[in-house]
Amino acid sequence: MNGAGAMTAVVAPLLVAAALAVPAARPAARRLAPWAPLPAVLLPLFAAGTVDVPWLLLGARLGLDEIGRALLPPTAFLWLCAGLAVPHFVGPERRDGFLVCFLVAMSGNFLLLAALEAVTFYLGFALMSFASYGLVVQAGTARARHAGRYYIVMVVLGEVCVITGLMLLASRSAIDFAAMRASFAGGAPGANNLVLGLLLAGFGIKAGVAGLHFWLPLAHPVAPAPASAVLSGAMIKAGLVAWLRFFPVGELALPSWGLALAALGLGTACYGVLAGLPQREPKTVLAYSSVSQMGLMTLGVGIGLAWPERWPLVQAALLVYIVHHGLLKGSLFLGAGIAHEPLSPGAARLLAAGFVLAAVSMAGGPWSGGLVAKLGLKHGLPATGAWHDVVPPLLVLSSLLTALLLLRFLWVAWPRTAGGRDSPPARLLAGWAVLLATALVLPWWLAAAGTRAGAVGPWAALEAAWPLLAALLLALGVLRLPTLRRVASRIEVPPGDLGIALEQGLRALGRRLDRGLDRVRQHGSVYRQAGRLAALVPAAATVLGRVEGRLSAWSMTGLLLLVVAISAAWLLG
Amino acid sequence: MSSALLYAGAGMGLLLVGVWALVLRAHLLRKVLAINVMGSGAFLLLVGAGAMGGGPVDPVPQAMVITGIVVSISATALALALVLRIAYATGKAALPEDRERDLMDREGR
Amino acid sequence: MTTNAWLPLLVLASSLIPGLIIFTLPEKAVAWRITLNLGGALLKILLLVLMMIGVFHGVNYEFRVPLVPGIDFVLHADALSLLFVNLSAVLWLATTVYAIGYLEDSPNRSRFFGYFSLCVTTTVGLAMAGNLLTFLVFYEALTLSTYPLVVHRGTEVARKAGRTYLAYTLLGGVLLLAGTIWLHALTGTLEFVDRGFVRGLDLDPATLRMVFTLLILGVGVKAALVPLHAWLPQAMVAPAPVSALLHAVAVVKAGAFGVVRIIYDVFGIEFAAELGVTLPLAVLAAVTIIYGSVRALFQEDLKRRLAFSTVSQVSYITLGVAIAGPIATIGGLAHLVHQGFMKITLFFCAGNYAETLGVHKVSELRGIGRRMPWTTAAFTVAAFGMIGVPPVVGFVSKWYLGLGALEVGQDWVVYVLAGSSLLNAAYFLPLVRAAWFEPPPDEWPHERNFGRKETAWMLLLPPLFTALAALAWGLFASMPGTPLDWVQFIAARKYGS
Amino acid sequence: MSSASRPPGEPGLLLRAVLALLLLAAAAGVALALVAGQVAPGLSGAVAAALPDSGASNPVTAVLLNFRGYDTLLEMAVLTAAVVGVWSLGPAPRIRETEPSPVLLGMNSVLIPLAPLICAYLLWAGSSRPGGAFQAGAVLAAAGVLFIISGRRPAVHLPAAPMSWGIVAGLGVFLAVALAVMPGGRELLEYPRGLAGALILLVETAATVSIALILAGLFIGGRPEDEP
Amino acid sequence: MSTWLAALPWMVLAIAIPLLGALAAFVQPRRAQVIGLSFSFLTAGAAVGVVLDFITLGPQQHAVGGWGAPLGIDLVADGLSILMLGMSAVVGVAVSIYARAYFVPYPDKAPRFWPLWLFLWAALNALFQSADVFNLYVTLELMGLSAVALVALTGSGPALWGAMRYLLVSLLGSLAYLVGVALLYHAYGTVDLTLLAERADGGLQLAVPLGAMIAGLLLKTGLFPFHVWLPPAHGSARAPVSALLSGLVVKASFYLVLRLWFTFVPEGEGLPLLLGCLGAAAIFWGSIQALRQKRLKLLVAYSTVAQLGYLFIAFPLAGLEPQMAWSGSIYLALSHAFAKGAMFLAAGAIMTQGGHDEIDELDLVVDRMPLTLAAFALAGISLAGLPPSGGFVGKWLLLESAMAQGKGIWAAIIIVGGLLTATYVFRVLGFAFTRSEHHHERHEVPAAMEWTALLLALGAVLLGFVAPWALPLLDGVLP
Repeated sequence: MNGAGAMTAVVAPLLVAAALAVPAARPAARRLAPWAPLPAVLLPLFAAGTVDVPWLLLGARLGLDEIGRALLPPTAFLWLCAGLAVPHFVGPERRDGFLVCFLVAMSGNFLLLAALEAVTFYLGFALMSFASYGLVVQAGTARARHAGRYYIVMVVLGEVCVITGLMLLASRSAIDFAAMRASFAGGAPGANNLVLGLLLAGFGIKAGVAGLHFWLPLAHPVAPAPASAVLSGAMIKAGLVAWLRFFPVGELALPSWGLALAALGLGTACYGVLAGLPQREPKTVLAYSSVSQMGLMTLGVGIGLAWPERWPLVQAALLVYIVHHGLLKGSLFLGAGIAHEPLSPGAARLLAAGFVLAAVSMAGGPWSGGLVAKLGLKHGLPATGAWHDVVPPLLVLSSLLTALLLLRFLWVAWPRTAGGRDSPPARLLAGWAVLLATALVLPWWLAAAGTRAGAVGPWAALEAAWPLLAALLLALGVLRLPTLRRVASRIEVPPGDLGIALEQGLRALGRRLDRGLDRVRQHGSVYRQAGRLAALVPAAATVLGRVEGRLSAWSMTGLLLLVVAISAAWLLG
Repeated sequence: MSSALLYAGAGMGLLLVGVWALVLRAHLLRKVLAINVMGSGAFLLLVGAGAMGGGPVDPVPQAMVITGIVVSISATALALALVLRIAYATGKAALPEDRERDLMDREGR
Repeated sequence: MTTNAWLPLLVLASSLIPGLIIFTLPEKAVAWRITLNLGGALLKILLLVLMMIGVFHGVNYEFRVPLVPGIDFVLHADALSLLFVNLSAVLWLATTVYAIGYLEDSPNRSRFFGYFSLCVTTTVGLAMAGNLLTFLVFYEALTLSTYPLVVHRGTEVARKAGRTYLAYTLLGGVLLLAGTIWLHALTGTLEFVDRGFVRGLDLDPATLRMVFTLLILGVGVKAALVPLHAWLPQAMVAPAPVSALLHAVAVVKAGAFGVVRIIYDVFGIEFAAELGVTLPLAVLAAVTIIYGSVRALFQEDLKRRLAFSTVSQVSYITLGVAIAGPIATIGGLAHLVHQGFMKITLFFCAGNYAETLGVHKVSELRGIGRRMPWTTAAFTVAAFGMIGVPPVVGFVSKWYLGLGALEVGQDWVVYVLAGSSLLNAAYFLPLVRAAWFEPPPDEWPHERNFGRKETAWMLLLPPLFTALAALAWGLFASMPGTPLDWVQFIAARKYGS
Repeated sequence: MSSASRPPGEPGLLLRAVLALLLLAAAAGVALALVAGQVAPGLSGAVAAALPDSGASNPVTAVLLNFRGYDTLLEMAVLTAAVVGVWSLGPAPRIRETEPSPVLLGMNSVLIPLAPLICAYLLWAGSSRPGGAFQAGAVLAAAGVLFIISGRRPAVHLPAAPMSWGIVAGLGVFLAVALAVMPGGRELLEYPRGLAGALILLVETAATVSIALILAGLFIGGRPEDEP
Repeated sequence: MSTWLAALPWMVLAIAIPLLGALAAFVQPRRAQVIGLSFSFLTAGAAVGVVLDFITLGPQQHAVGGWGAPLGIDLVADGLSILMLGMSAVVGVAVSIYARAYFVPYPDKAPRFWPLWLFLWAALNALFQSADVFNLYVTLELMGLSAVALVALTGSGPALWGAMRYLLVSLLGSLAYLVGVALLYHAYGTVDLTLLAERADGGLQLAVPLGAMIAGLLLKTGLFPFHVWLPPAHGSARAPVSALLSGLVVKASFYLVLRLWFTFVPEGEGLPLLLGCLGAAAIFWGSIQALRQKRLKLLVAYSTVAQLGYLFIAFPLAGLEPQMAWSGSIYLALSHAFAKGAMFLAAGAIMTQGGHDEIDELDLVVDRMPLTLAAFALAGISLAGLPPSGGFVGKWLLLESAMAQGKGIWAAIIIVGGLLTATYVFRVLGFAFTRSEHHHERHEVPAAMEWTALLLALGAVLLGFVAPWALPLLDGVLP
């Protein structure tokens, strides 16, 4: 895609958003809004290549490289589907504001995918992050506001880490990705670690790695379904994409970082599931599932950092993973939104079938896109050594856990027929179905031939199926055993798990600090001293007046004249 | 020479007496008189000191003194007229010192 | 004397003369006043364009007359001064339009606009000052011409604020004077020279350090360096256009510009770094940045919050020049312009809120985005700029500052910037959030009706213009003719490359 | 004001002691300056040499009205300014009308007619021996004073205008003469040769009248009542 | 200038015209205003004539009576003299125009004011041109008496007290001066300054008279601690009178101190240091007292006390670079004359308008009389030494000479004094912006009063731009 194409893709949503601000253009813009991603979906198919735009920002470079080409169309497609669903989920009185945020976030998302250097990337990243705030708090409820606050705090923290890290990187190289990645080779280990740490944290917030994920389960459930869909499907991937862009994956072996990232990823994968299982809301469960899935993708980055020579494989797998998870999670969120409403029996059946398919695919079930993605990741592992031995079982475990979590999802979100009077419009369901189908199919098309081949074999199917079955059995066991069921129902984890405790602790600290400051302000010695000094002024004025009076006495004047005259003569003589 | 010195000495004496009175006496009339006495002293000093060089009588200091006397009379007259007015206006022929100054700060024009 | 000498003088006169005439105008002569104001502002911009073209072609614009024996009064147009002059001229135009709208039907407008023009005149003079004495002259004149604006409202609070303002600024002026005198006694010259005139003279470093301290403290008062900043929040009692001008163009910027001149053209940055005075200054600026932000966090009054934000933001400029590297210089100098546009937008918007709805408090901003979307949009852009979010210009400044600091190994600066960004976000984002995402109240504190428009167009146009400029110059930062471009040109000269 | 009832603020002993010491020191200084060092010869020689050209035979008069006539001109200005000043204080205070003592009246009847005579003599004598305008004017003024305190207050009842014309006459004529001699490249007060004596007499006469009126005017202590 | 104008003896006319005017105004009391104003213009014209003569022909000398020193009296117009003459001319004309309007409501005061003022002017012009120490004594007395009478013109008790105190001080000072004259004549046989300069050889014979004369003149100048007569007199006089007294009269005795100093060029560090210390004390004491005043005119009067202190800072600084220090001091004297004159005129206008001059009751003066307030502010700027103004140039020169000699302490004093000045000036300005709680009856103020004050203040500011042309006039005068 050439520069103009990329620009069109990025600017189109912005133009529509701007049109929404003008009263006269508003109706047309409303109709146009869902189609704003269309250029981004289509243009990459026709154009390729990079272009320098020297007048933009600090000298921009736009275009689609391997990553962009793989990610932009599916992402845009997700946005398109979500956008089409917006009128259904967002009331007309708030729709304009929502659409503006939606379109701006979309534009940011496209920009960060089409950017080929740090500053433009950062611009897209920031645009997307800040605009999504509007998506999170759209409902306007206290819960939405709380989630929004959490979200924005994390966003700001993330942005600051990112920009600091980027500055550190930019200070030693040009701002295009390749140069930045290459600069790690020459960087001092300390500096490298700092940059990597900052970027890990900064983008990790977006990607929702364990410990930084708290905002995610808070924000996704409160947002309207289309918003959750893009948040979870498209936007959190930006963190991962950023790592691919800035980490020296495939170029420099950083075994300790690789190990750390892998561990973090696997930890996140497990933690997400464990914290998600007790959740009661479908969208919260899905959010934790996203956390968990992002953990697996983090593992991929870890592999890339530890084994540069394996990177091409890993990257291909990761792209598949991103596309697959993005579209699938998008469809799940949308579906959960639809399922929340009264459904006709047919619709309920359709949704239920879709959910099951999606769950299987997400857990890496046989013949699923998820399996393709996961296999790709496994192929990326080094052929021998500890990694080779340790990681695959863990992946299996993660499949099992994922399956459990999705079972939990199916349990809480199972579409039920209620009344059956109002059914979601067929258009909505059709769109959803298309999205789901794309999610299921696209990985097959994107994945490397080897991986594809590996995924279709019966052994592979079997290997993929048993964790699912195990999970099913486990779930059934829990349901069947009343004790376990009771214990399970007692476990309550608030959405946002540890983050909520953290928040409360910080608030208490702030209150205490505030009280302390108040006390200082009231009894501070500086203020008292100032008051005491002020009280001296009238007294000093009286003294001054009296002295002046003394000086004006004639006796004094006469004496002083003599004194001055005599001393003048003395000093002269 | 000696008589000139005597004149000069007397002039100096008058000056001292004048300063003494000017400083220590509060009544304005006395102050005016003190100034007058000082003036006379200064004129005496001028003539006396001018004559100490000996030789024929030097008319220049004498002429100066005559001019000085007239000036002094003018000043004295103005001073006395002022004293009179002050006495009329304030009932007191003295300058306000410490206490009255405050009063003046407040209402004076 | 050729026309080249008179052009700087004409630039001054283009606001001085309208100002003086305005003083004499009766209150009711609205049309005349507006004509004079806008005419002067446009003429000034025209003259500046002429001058820019000239400077580009290498013409030397300099007006010089003897002032005191041995020292001349010099107005000189170099790249650096043009940067500041242009900023002043453009923002003056915006502020004038705004002030006309803002002060409609309020008393004493002739006085206000008169001093307003004087204020701009002195700022422009200060920008074009060709030596330290001329600078000092305008620096003090600026204090004097802004004082009536600060106390314009004539309330007891205003009087006290004016007193504080003077106490600080006059003290600053005196310190500057002391430093100037001392320097002149030491060097015998005060002419600004690229890379400094103190450089190369064999003088006692300890003495020079003291002179530097005096000078910097002198301008530091106006630049609101902690602990000399306390006047700034108090001066908020002035009408909004004044605050806008004080914060974005005139007073605070004059201080910052003074820092720039002293470091670059008096001492020379390399020499100052050799003296070891830049690092303490950078640290002081950093402390100010953080301190101002922390204080802003706790301000309930909108304008006071903005004022503390200014305290913080202006020190970016100082920080930039004190870091002593070409890239940081670019960041600092660019921020001179960037902060101007962003902060003036914020004050315009705050003024719009106050004037249209009677909103003064942070807590009253709830839902104001619905009622005044355009104003709030401008506010949002500027606020994001302050935080340093691209594509608003604030990002460009921060980027260059950070890179500049890293370039010379002052890594800590980056963390200061990060902390400041965090704090900026902490006190700006809640406002933006409340404005857009909270429901509006049933009734505004003091609403004025403007029919179908959200407010008077003269109040709306300036903030939109400045916000747009702030946006455009960030987005198209690398285009020729942007402040960044100009600043890069200047930085190259200051580093002798 | 008796020393027995000193108001607060009246100087105490310490002040007196300090003052005395300071005065002694000052006196010592002046005395030293007088006695020590050279004594200049003065200007008597120069005066004597220039006396023939001065238009006056008495050296003091010559100095007064010629060599240092400018001093005298300004001195007249001082006098005039003083009377203007005194008059500016307000109308003349009314002296309580008491029946004058017969002694005073008797003396007046002798002295007042004599005064103009003495005045004229002093004025004429001034050019060659001690005497002159001031002395003459003073005698005349004394007569006026006697006249006033005897209960007849001519100045008060006299129309003010003529009196003020009289008051300014001295300085006016002096100034006119001083300026009038200037055409022809002479300096201020540079009397043309030969005319000096006459001009001095003219000046002195006018001065005498003025001085008399001024002194009387000063004596009454305020402006005549019909002055605005 | 055409030839006949050039040929006129301007030096003499500058003295004779005001004298004639005084007489004319005195004998024609009903037409005193017209006569007075006309003669003011003529006097100023004559002064300008002297200045132009100086500029075209250089220093002028005029031997009165054609005798020349030592027998006669010489008039001299050198750079210092003409600066002072010019200063008096400008301030004098401004005050005259102002007074013409000011005295309209006081028909009984006007006929008294004009003769006295013209006498005063004549005395000033005579003083500035005289080169004869005894003649200077007479001019001092003429000046003193007319000034005292002008103060007493107010007529109230405090004014009479002020006048009386002033008179006594003035006479005492003159007598001290006269004693010095006597001793000088005794020692050197002449009273001519030029000859004295040649003959004086230092030692006790010079020290004692010079000490007495300087002390007496300091008393008349009102240098701390002799300032106590000044605020009562200047503060209680009528506004135009206060302007004259503070602007010009105190400068005359200061001028004389300078003249004596330049004539005898005393050696030794002691006396300059003493004078400098007294000056510093005056700056602080006067400023602090000004700060605590409640009445505007007293504040302005105390400000004079403080500003006079600056003039004496030059003495300790005149060591290495006398040119710069003296120039600074003289320039300060000039700009103080303008500024203080303007300030008193403005204060008078404010008093006329509101009927009072309580500072915290100024009551929106900024709206009611913007011109006057502008005058006050501009004058204040010059006083505080803020650029660009005459005061700034003066202080700059002093500061520079201090710094050039490494005498930082004097620089600090000057600077802190400037701050204090600004403090009390802006205290007034601050209250001018606020509304008073009490109601005051308001009166019309003639435009002439407001404009003269403003123009004079502008003059003080403009002095800041003409220093490079004004200061070279002093070449050859300064030691």
